[in-house]
Amino acid sequence: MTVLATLVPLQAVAFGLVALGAPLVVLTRDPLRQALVNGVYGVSLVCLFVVLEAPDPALSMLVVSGIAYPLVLLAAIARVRGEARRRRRLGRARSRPDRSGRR
Amino acid sequence: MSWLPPLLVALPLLSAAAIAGGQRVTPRPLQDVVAVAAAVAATALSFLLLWQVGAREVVDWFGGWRPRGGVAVGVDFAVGPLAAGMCCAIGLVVALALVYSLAFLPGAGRPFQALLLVTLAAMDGFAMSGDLFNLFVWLELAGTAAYALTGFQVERLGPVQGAVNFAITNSVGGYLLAFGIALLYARTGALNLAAIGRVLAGKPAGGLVVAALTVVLCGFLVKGAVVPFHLWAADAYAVAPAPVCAVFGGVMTDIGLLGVARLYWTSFAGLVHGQTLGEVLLWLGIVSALLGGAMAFLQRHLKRLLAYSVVCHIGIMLAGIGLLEASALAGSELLFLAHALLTAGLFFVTGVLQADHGSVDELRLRGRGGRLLGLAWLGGSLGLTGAPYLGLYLGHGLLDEGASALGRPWAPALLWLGSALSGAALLRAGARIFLGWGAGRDPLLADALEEEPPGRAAGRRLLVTVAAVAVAGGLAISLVPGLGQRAAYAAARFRDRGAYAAAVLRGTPLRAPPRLPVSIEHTTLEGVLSACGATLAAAALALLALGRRRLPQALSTAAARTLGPPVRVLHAAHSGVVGDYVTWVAVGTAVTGAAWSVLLRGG
Amino acid sequence: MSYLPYAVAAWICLVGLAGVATSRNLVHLAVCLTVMQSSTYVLLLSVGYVAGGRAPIFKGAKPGAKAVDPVVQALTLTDVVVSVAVVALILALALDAHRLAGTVDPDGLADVHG
Amino acid sequence: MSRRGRLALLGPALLGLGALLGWGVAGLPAFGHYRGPYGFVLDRIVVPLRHTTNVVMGTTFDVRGVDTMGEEFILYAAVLGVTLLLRSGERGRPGRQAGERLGTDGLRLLGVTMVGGGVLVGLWLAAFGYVTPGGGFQGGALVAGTILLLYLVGGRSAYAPFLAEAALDPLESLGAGGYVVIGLAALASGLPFLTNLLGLGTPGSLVSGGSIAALNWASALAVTVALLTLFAEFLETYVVPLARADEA
Repeated sequence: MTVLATLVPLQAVAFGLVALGAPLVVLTRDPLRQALVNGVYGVSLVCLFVVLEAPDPALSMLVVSGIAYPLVLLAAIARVRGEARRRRRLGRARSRPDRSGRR
Repeated sequence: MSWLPPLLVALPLLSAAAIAGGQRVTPRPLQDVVAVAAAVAATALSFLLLWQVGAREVVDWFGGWRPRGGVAVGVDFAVGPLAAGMCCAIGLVVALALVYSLAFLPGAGRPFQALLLVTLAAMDGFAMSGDLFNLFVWLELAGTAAYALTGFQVERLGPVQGAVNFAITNSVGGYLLAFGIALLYARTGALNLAAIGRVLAGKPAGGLVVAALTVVLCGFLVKGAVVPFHLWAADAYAVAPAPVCAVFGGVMTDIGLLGVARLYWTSFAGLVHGQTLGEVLLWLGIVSALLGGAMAFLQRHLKRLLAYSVVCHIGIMLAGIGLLEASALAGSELLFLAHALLTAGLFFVTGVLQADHGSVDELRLRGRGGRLLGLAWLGGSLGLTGAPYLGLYLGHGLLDEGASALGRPWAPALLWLGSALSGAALLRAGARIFLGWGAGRDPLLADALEEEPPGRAAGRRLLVTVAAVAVAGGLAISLVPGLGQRAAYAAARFRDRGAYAAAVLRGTPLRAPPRLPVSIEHTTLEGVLSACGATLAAAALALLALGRRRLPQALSTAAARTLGPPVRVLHAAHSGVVGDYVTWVAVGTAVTGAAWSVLLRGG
Repeated sequence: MSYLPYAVAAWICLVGLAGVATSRNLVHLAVCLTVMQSSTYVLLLSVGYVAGGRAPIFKGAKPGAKAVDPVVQALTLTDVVVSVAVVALILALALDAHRLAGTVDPDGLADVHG
Repeated sequence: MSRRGRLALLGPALLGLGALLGWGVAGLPAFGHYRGPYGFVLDRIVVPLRHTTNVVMGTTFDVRGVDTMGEEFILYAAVLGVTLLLRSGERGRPGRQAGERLGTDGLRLLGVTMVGGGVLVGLWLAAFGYVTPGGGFQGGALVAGTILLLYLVGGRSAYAPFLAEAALDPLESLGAGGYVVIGLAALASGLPFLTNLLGLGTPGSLVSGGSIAALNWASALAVTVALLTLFAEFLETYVVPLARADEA
């Protein structure tokens, strides 16, 4: 049995996209941009699941990467930035020892 | 069918849902009663189950999905005496922790109690499950609850990274496990442990099986805090509240070991050269025991000290499993029971110290402990060292017998050394805190930590009572008449792969069990001598650490010069940085995988 | 070449692991964990695939029709939910750490060790 | 360990691990050649025995129903945990303030329409889960996500009713606890835990699968409320204070 008989081109493309997407997500070091790239990676996983005849996991992945991840990630990122801003302001007002500065 | 195994899981889960769901409508005392009652009931049911499994393997298929045509379709709980015994200890420790937290964490709120009950259910489910993916589900459930329990009090100033490191390292371990499950499923077409074992039996281990069992077992070892996968442990225990530490150190870390033992004896033991798996486990255990003991000796933060003592004893138990011998496995089982209660008790004592003085720092607490508390600490320390006829003694004794039967008397000697090291750390801390011995400074020990404000002393009597009960229970394990023989029988059942598979897949009843005597297990003279030796060594080391100043100047400088560099290396390796921990997980997995790929192929 | 799907799964696992080990930001690290976990979905669904098989949904089909493995899909569903739970918890812990230490860099959080 | 030291250790470790995994997957059956038997047995027996045409859901909620019970509680524990973590950190912060609204009326209208549609699609996904693709988790997550849209289009005041903790906590417990209760009902009638008790119905219709429908709805409820609580915790405790900090 040859390769292409078992791995149809559509599946090969989907696998290729996922294989490329993973390092892209990891290498995007800025969290906000990474959240977006991760969304795209999620969509590529959804496509892969569809061509693997797995509609239930595909739907599941769709709601997770389309709703759940972005919401918690964006809220967390917004919070981190807001806190950092407030800390900078406070830091100027009264110089508090910052425990992060040790290393 | 028995209604007990599913109830052990369903009851705490349902109580957790009721407590968290009704937190706005039901009065506080009622909630407390429900939480404690659920844990006590789960414990009582575990003892009932222990009695029920005396003569048979209790196999329960969820939804009534029994095997069809030899294929295990559903998910099963298959319980023997070893698993039931573990459930008893798990229930007992969680119940004690819940009672303790009534006074210790009065403001923690209902989510705390609900999460502890969820942890209880997850650990019981893990101990009983006979399905590989189901094991993963319970492990993740226990983990999810545990991450939150570790982190929720971090605002009281502590090493903030502890909870984060714990969650991340354990998640990585869990995903390795999941990857391995997929590989094993592809190889065997089954998720039931007995069915997997049947497919693999008598076959040589190819690359697929080697890779699969490596990532699966390493996943469990991460949860079990075995060197080099142990780095998260001290960080997590340092931030978690004392009753949570008692549950983690007493029982939750150990279920990782149960996973290793369960997988080996149901699924991998039949592989050609399968017994070489034990070789690596034995050495991982020995290294954990020695490194854990040494690290414990270098701590001044009591919770971190106890965390490394847990790593040390986990190593000893793993070595008992890795010897792949009936008596040694029985030894590990008894070690687990005694260690669970003693470690929980010592964490409870630490909690009282923290409530009284707002500190868990050995040096800062010097000379400040009370007498009853000191007695509990002394008992716990001696029990964990394995002093004759106390605590871990009987477990050590059985393990020694197993090792000598295999012609490996050097293994227990190394394990005793680890035990003595961590015992010395405990005795030194006890002498400094409760007797005021030694100096108030010690450059050998790790950094100081920030202090917390002293807590409230209300309900202190309850806290001390719970601590004393746990320590007393743990000390008594070596003296319970008939326990040694029953542990040996349980171990023999646990190792009988054929009987387990027949009971699970075909419902074949077991052979009638032998009549077991009710007497205190006889131990050899060698056992008594080793225990005395370890206890004396621990005491001597503790005294040496406390009275270093009195030694001749030349001697102590020489000692400092030789010990200094390795101590610095040890401190530096436990860096507190999660990236390092994950790196060590990768290194450990790659190295054990390499070892197994040589050994399992008969190399 | 018919091992390409499995190789992709192993590759994603390693990439995710490398990301976790080298991350400088806990939010970024949480996403790397989900990438690592996605390797298990890819592996599970790949090993359960049957060439020419249909999805294991038999509405309007004969029950004997050739279909892919439903077990791996059920396992994947559970796995996906686990990942949401873990990400939410790690982000919450990361925010707590940030509130206390003022940084989300795991290398900068370590104020106690040894 | 320095970062360079870590990388020096990580590189070889990943190479070794990659070699191990590569060696492992090379031993797998070729892609597309799943050999069974577990999956094939289920493909054959679930429809006749349970009348659920979606075998995956039949597996999730019946054959391996206990895994899903664990899964519900993983989500439940995560929500409890996030609540515990984030609320303990927020003690002593000033109270919440009324929210701000988004964009134009047209945008809001579009949003409200989408909310209605989303909730309907979500309920449909959940309802037909054991007949066609979908199920409690997917449907519940979609419903939760679209209710959240109200936060964006209607401001906090429109979303607030869905955030009342007094309502959310019992509902979520009802979902997760309901799953256990359905399992216990079987135990109480002398059958194994989680045995399918109700009538099996006609294959391919909503009236099929017996207890699966009940478990499916319990899980949909648990997931919807869990995700709503999760989002609420993250948004309430984090986004709102941020907006205030920006104004200052």
